[in-house]
Parts: sequence; C-alpha cells; structure tokens
Amino acid sequence: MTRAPLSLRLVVTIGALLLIAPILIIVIVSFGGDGYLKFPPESLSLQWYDKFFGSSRWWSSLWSSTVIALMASAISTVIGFLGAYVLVRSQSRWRLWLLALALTPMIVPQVITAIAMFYSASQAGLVGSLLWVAICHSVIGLPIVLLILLATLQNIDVTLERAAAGMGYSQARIFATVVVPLALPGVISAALFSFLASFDELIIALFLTGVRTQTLPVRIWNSLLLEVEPTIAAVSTFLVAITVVILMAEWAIRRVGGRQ
Amino acid sequence: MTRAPLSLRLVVTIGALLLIAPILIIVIVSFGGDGYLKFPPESLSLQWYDKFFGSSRWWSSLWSSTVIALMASAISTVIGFLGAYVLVRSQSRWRLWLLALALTPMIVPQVITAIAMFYSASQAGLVGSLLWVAICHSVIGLPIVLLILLATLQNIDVTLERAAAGMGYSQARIFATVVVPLALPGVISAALFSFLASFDELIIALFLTGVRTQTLPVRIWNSLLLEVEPTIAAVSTFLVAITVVILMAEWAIRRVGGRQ
Amino acid sequence: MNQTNASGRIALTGVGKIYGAQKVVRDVNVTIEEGEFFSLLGPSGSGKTTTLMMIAGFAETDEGHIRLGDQDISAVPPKERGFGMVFQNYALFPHMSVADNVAFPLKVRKLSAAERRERVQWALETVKLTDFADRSPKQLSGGQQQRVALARAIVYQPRVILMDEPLGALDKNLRFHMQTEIKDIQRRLGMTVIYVTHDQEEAMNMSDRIAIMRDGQIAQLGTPAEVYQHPDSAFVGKFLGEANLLPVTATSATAALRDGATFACRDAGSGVTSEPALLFVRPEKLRLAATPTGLENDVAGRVTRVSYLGSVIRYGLDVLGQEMTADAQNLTGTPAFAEGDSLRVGWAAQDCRLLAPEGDGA
Amino acid sequence: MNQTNASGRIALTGVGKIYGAQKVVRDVNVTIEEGEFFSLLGPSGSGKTTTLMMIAGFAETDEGHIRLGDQDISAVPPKERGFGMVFQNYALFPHMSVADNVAFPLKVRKLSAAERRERVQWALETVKLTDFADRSPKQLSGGQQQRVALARAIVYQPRVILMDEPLGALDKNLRFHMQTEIKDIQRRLGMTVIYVTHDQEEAMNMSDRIAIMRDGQIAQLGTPAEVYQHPDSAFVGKFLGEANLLPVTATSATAALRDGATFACRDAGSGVTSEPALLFVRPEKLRLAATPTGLENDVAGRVTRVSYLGSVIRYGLDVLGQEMTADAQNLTGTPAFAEGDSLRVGWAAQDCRLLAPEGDGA
Repeated sequence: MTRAPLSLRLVVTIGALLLIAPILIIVIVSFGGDGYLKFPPESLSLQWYDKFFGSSRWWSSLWSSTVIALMASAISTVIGFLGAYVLVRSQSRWRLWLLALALTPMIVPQVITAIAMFYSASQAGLVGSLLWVAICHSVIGLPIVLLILLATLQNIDVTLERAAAGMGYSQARIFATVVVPLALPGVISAALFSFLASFDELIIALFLTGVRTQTLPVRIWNSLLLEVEPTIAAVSTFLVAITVVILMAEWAIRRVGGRQ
Repeated sequence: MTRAPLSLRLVVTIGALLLIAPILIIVIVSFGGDGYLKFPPESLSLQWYDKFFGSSRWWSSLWSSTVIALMASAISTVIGFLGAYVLVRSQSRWRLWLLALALTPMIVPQVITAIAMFYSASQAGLVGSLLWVAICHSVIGLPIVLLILLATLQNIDVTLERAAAGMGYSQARIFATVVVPLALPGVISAALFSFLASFDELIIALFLTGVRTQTLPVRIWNSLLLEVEPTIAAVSTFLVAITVVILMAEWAIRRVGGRQ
Repeated sequence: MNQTNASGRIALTGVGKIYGAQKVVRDVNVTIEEGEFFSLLGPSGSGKTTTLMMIAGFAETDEGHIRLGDQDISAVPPKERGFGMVFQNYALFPHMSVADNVAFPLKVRKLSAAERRERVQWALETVKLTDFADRSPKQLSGGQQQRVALARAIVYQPRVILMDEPLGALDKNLRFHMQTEIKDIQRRLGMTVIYVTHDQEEAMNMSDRIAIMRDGQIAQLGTPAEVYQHPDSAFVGKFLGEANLLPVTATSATAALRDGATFACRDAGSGVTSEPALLFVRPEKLRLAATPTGLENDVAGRVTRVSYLGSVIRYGLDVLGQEMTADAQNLTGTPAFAEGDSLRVGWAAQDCRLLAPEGDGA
Repeated sequence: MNQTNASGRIALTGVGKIYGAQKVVRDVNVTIEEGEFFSLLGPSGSGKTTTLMMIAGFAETDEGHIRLGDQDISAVPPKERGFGMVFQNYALFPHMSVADNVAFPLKVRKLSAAERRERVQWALETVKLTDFADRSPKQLSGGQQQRVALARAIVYQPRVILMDEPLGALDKNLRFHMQTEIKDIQRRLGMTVIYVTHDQEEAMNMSDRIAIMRDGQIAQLGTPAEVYQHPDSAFVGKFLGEANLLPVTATSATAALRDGATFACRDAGSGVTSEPALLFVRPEKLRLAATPTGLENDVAGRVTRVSYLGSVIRYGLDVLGQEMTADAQNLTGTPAFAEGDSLRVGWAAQDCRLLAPEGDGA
C-alpha cells in the first residue's frame, strides 16, 4: 500500500521526462556549431553565446529586465508582507474578499490585464516608463508573494506576539523583534519569486516597454519575428539558467532557515 | 493583538482596489455607446457585444478555445491524478525530483516554453493541429493540477486504504470505491483550473495555432494589431466573465464537497 | 529585588464576555488574594481561557470590572498590566537562545546589563536550567521548554503570573513532577498564580482554591477538598472524578430512600428536600464487606465486574438495580471479591450528599 | 454464522523489522492463544505499532515468521489474512453512511443481500448503534465513530481483530467506558484481540496478557497483576505506574541493606545477589503509621509533601535520605499526616522486589 505499482511509476517518470524534452532540445541547440537551428547539432560551439554577450542591444535588455524586476520585487514584497500580515491577523469576514481581490491578477487572463494596463498607461502617458512597468509587474507578482507570505505568517504563532505584548512590548517593537525575524526566510522566497515573475514576463512588457526599455523576453520575441537565428536559443538558455539559479538559491535559503 | 491597526487595513484595502481598477475600466468601456474606446463612456450600449456575437470569426475562435481547453483539461487532469497519487503514496527520494520536473512548466519563462514547443511542432509538422495545442496547454496546466491533487490526495488518510485492504479489497477496487470518490471535489477543481489555464493562454497558442484554429486570446491579440476597436473590450469582458463563472462554480463545488 | 507591581490581588466583579449574540462568560465574581494559587477548571468551552484572556488583557472585558489591587485595569492594554504569562505551547521565541528568551522581558525595562545578567541567571537557577542557557529552545524537551517559559515569566518578578494549561502538552509522568516544581516556585516567591486547566487532578494538586466553570459561569468555588468531597451539583461531582450518583427520593435535606432502603447524608446546603434527588458518594468511600459494614448507610449488592487498574481495583456493583462503582486500593490480598459475589456496601453519612437531579441547572 | 478463519491462534517466532540500518523490532517471540485479549504496551518508538503492522501485513516481516494456526502468513498480503482491524483515527469512509461502512467488508464476500443486511444489523446491535445506521460518520461523536469502526471490524466475524490505539483520541471519562464495552464484546464473541496502546491502565484493565515493549523488544510478558506487581526491571516498574526504586545493596536475591536498615523482599528471579540494586515497591503498598507497622520492612521517615489528588492522597517521604512516595486512599479522616510529621514506613516482603540498577539493560 505504501508503494505505488511499478507500471504507474514508470508512466509518470516517462511523462515527466517528455515534459522537459522541448526545453532540453532548445538548450542543446543553443550550443550548436551550425549556421542555423539544427537538432541534433552537428558540432558544438559557443558562437551564439558570443553573439549574445557581444551585443549591446542584448545587454541593454538584460539591464532593463534586471532593473524592472528589482523594483517590481521590492514593491510587491513590501506591499505583500503588509497585506499578508493584515489578512492573517484579521478576524473579519471581508478578509476573504480582500484576498480574492488581491489574487485577481493570477486569475484574469494576462492579455486582458495587459490591455487594461496599457489603456491606463496610455491615458496617463506612462508607456515606456521603467517604473510603470515595474508597478504593473509587481501586480503580477503580488499573488505569489501573498500566498508565500500568508503561509509564512500563518506559521508564526500569535501567542508569540501575545507573549511579547504581555512582557511590555509595543506593536512596533514586536514587529521588529519577533515578526520580521521569524518571517525572513519567507520574505526572501517571496522577493525571489516576484523577481522571477517580472524577469520572465512577456505580454505586459510587450505592451508597456518602449524601444529603449525592451526587456529580455520582449527582445527575444521581437527577434523571433525578424530573424530566426540560434542566438535566441542561447538567450533562452541563459534565461532558463538564471531562473534555475534563483530557484536553487531560494531552496537553499529555505533549507538553512528551516534548520535554524 | 487579534486586530491589525486601522491604518494598515486602510492601506491594504485601497491597494487591493487599485489592483482591479484597470480591469474595471475595461469592463465599463465595453458597455460604451461611443464609436471608440472612451472612459468614462458618454452613453451605454451593447453594440460591441452585438458585434462580437454577430461575428463568425469570433464564434469560430470561441469554438477553438473551448475544444482545445476541454482536451487540455482532460489530459492534464488524468495524468495529474495518476502522478499525484504516485507522488503522495511513494516514499522514495526521487519523488521530489519528479515533482520538480513536473513543475518546470510553471517555472520556465513561457516565451521559452512556447519557442521550444513551436520548434518541436514544426519539426513534426504539427503546427495548426488542435490536439497538439491541447497537449501543449495540458503541460501548462499540469503544475496547477498537480498542486491541487497533491493537496487533495494528501488529505485522504492512507489508513482508509489500509482498512479496505485489510477487509479483502484489491488495489483496483480500493481505487474505485475509496480513492476516486473521496478525491472527486479536488478532481473537479483541477479540471476547471486546467480548463481556464488553457482557455486564457496566449503565447503558446499564438505560436501553434493556424489561421483557422485561432483561440480567443490569439484573436484578441491579432485584432489589437489591426484595429483598436471597442469589440476587444467586449470580448475581454466576456473572457473575464467566463473565468469568474468557472471559478465561482469551482468554489461552489468545493463548498458542497466540504459539507458532505 | 524590587517588585513590578505594588499588589498581587485581583478582583473580578460581574465580568462577562460577548461573542456575537452569545455570552461566553457571564457574571464572574471572584477575588484572588495576593500569593494565592488559583485555578480555573472546566471542560473545553466553559469560558475558563476566555476569562484568563480578559485578565491578561488579550480579550476585551465586555462587562464588569477587573481590578489589580485598587486599580481598575479593565481597559489597560496587556503591555501595561505587568503580568507574567505562560502558554500551553510555551511561546518561546525560536530565533533566540534560552538565555535571550529569558532576558527578552528585561529589554524593555530599565536595567543595567549587570543586573539583567544577574536576573537571567537567577531565573534559570530557579528552574534548574543554568546549563542550557546557550541552547536553542528547539533542542530542549517539552518539560525543559516549559521551564524556560516559566523562567521568562518570573524573571521580571511580576506579582501575578497567568498560566494557560502550561502542562497540557506534557505526558502524564512528567506532569506530576512539573506540578510540584511550579507549586514550589510559586510558594517560594509568594506570587499570585491564576492557572487554567481541564485536568482535575492537576488543579487539586496545586491550587489553594479552584473555580469550576461551566457554560461561562462559576459552578462552584472552594478548596480542593471542598469541591471534591462536597460538590454542590452533579456536574461538579462528575467533573472532578469518578462519582456514584444514585437516584433516590429525598425526604429531607439529609435523608432519602430508595426501594425500601434508607440513606443518611451530610447536608449539601443545596436545598434538596422531598424531591427526586441524586445520592452522591465517591467510589473510594464505599466499604465492601461480606457482612454488614456497620456504617450509617449499608445496603446489599452484587459484584458485576472486577477491573484491575494497577494501584486501584475497581468493582462494578449492582446496588438496588443501579450500577455503582467502588474503588479499593490494590493492597496485598486484593481483589478480595470476584464477579458474582454478593456483599454489603456501606458508606458513612459524612461522605455522601443529596444533590438536585441533572438538567435542573447548576 | 460461519467463521472466516479456521484458527485464532497467532504465533510470532523471531520476528524482526529493519528500517535502513536500524532494527526497530528484534526477536519477538510470543504465541497468542485463541480467544485471548493480548496487549502490546510501550512508549512511542518501542516497536509496538510496527509489530502490529507486521501481523496485519501492512509492513513486511523482515525476520522470523508469523503463523496463523498452522499456516505461515509472513508473506501473505493483508487482504488475504482476513483479520479485522480498528485504527486510532477510526478510518471510517466519510462518503458512506454508517450502515454502508459496516457493510463494506461484506461486499467482497459472497453473501446474499438478506444475509448481508442481517449481519450489519447484528453488528450494529452489538455496538448499540442501530439507530444511527443512516447517519454519516461525521455526524457522530468520537466514541460513536469508534463503535462504528468496531462494528465494521466484527461484521465478517474474523477470528482475530487487531486494534491500534483505538481509544487514543477519546477523553479520559469515555475511555474507561469504551474499554469495558470492547472487553465485553471480545468475551462474548470469543475473538482473539491484539491491542496496541501506550496507556498502562487501559492495557491492565482489558488484557489477559500484556507484552511490555522497549526498544523493539519484549521487556516483559505476563498477566496484568504479574507485570504490575512483579516487574523484572526498573523500566517495567516505572512504566506501569508510580514506583519507588530505593537504591540498596543486595546481600542475596531476597535481602538488602541501606544505612544500617535491612530489607526483606520476594525473589524477583532477576538474579540480583550482592550488588548495588534497586528496591522496588509500589506507593500504595506502603503503610504509614505513627508507631512501628509490624511489617517485614519498617523504617523511619518524614513527610515532605502532602498532595491532594482527589481519590488519592499522595505523600512525599524522606526515607533514609531518599525520596519515596506513598499513596493513601482518600478515606474519611485523611490526610492523617501533615508536612514535617515523623512516622514509620512499612511494607510487606511480598510487595517488594530487588531489581538491577537502570542502565544495566533490560
């Protein structure tokens, strides 16, 4: 009973491998030595990475992506932390509505969110502003931040705060000495995930970034329309690598935090 | 201590309202009586909905979206159920790797997944096939299906299965009489969420659908590039409405299931 | 060392708590004297924890007043009440060492570093945990964690310590040991302790007085011996331990009959006169013998069951068609009776009381 | 009605279980007779549940053999062993009514619909739940749910029922009542019951024999009175209840001395001779008196603490510089002694034993 049948386990393993096969193909193709996208490649080289790292256009996109993602992550983590704290400690009925509201960006189709944000931005002349892209991305990141921090704060026993209050601590000091230190691993996770959510986002960035502020996913997209060359495979692999590194960092921090 | 300070609660409420403001604007604009996108509208009418429902192009997109989403939902729910069962009941260490693998579509940037899928599809001549879009969408839906069903199956006490085995039931009969009936609310949730994930998906559909198989989000996108007319607001509102209806159905089923 | 509060006397007058349309605590009146060990005992939902939370200030006092000495503290926030508090789940800060946990309450108080160290040292000595000062709370056993919580509660020497089922998470053997320790510390420091528990043995072992709560009200208030031996109601009688409650017809406050047998009991002061009543007597007060026992109450019975419980042999009896229970200490030569034996069951008049039948309130 | 299995005798020979590098159960040898109520008692991690899971077939038997009657069932899957099983969390199917839960095991057996109905009716009558047949398990109290689980286990009349802490989730008062009911049903149906618990009182109350487990091995095996009154080791003595373990110097298997006082005890058969040893005696066997008690063992002592526990008054004593505990029944006129009183402490030779000091294994 404690073991699933072998046949089932085999099916699941093969299924899981098929899932990542397309991604693996892109990664392999990016190391190809041929002049065009070819799988399997006939020779291996780093030529497309050279092209990627040698191009100032790609570098400026990487820069835009990073700046936007850092701002978006900071905004959604701070707002998400306060929101999650209120939601966890509040007893009233409206907390569920508030939560539903905050999760809407996860639920509404992204095209529509993008159109809505573009429409609002064009009315206010904000198209092309890095800060505005970051704000919109922070909305996209908010649901995941909220979910992570809700789970984190729910695990912080309210009696710890009561104990501190009973000993003479003010609400602000309790926040600084008890709540924030205990929530730290969750806060870091939330910051990393919201960074990724922004860093990898395409549709909203496509609508909102100007020519000079194109993010990496946007430039990949635009390149695809113009020239189907293996540099895109190299950039894609780079993007996947960054994602994997950040996720592994998150996992490592969580493990260390869990051990403490 | 049990209540968050008023100031905090106010900030959070205002923030949440701002979050959905853009969506509300689109919904309001879609009912406008003017000849172009205008907020606030000077008069109200259903003219753009008339245009939407009167157009065979929009209808055929709705049809494509629905067919693809139904297939994708079926595929990911069945595979996700088996996978979640194996993951929940298995004790071994590779289950974590398997889970990480199955969650990759949630983690890898969607542009890149889309490129990878498009590349694989074009090699095999599958571009434009509804079934292939559905399969790719089922990959996108799998992580959410897995997460829902893992939670569901984790709540089904293994001693229930042991009890049945002790009474002389075979594994297959235990599955049919105990596991599936108890997991039903979760299965329905998973099916609805994976339906939505496919129904609302843009990027992969953009790459993989042919002219005749355009889904609703793809047609919204293409229309945006050609003509900026308020019909898009009406279609967007329709898409949001469907999403809300499905989520409310899911919520209702969960409540009934919880009461049983 | 100087004390935080001037007084350790707490008075509750007409205290009540309302959640929605429901009064979860009603009209609680009690004065807890300085240096008293006072327990609130009751089943879950009886309002004992809510009452403690109102005293602590974590729940608002919706009705009545709570006074500390001469000061009305009903509206004073928790951080200004200056009470020590020990929680069931210990509420230790997992990101601090044992010593930092104990020093935590001192950090908001104006003390020199030397005095702070000295106090932490004293508190850890008091709970016998000096060697564990640098450990993380997670490395300690449940009993040790509870001692850290106790040290943290006494370190700033509050006159009053509130304890919310502090031993609820410990296992049986350790529990008795910790009860003894807490009681010893309380006596030595002369603190007022208000203690919430649902464990009747724990309450009786530690307390000077016990308030037994039911449905948000105090059902009975008294010393352990008073409430155990002389309950005012069938509820209190049953809640504090095994109880025989024999349905009888009372002919006065001290006399009753059933099936021709007559019984004499101590006056319960419960006003029972010539009504259907319950004759209350504890199982360990029953004397079993082959021949008449010579006690004021003596009836024929039959053994229906003999249960070997270790330190006690419990006899199930059929007395006048009713089930009764008698507990005999497991001495050499017990069990003296076997299933099916006919015997005499006797008890002294001062060990039984007539109580109102259940459902008649109280 | 016909029985499922031919025999209800279960024999374990050399049974062991290995997890990774650790033997969690080692060399368990015991034969449980048909119709016996047999308990596996021990602290958590002692291997009692693992042993039960091997008997049930949910865990593989890594070493040794398990036999049902003459048949080796070590490798037989659970569904073919035909045992009834009752779990701590009841394991009722929440999507079925009470009657459907009870009928569930019958659906894989070839029975007519009428016979099936009759059996369900019989099982529900046996546990006194006939009126609840159409309810959902969730609508029932914990005790009622446990009765449904019991009905479901007996409905196909297995010769053997395995129970894994079935009363662990119930509160104290209900527990004794359910023990009595389960014991009655077991006797009436003549079933073999193998019962896992960590509650010593529960095991003693219900069992014909008890195996006390420690670190994956059987520490002692015997009737409740044997293991409670004559433990082979300090571990068993302490696990089964309050125990006095006075460090003494043994001069033979039945004689010892400490500080000039001599003690006479029953032979423990534990091979203790002239070594440091522990004198074991239960608190309720101590007789306290102002004058010498006249028992084989009689020493001077002083009362250090009087604890009022309700049915029992527990005295903390200082005897020859050691702490001892004496339990007296709370009879009229107790407590007879107060803190600080000097008195004589006596006990009969047959109530004490000399045991090996702890740490010497077993």
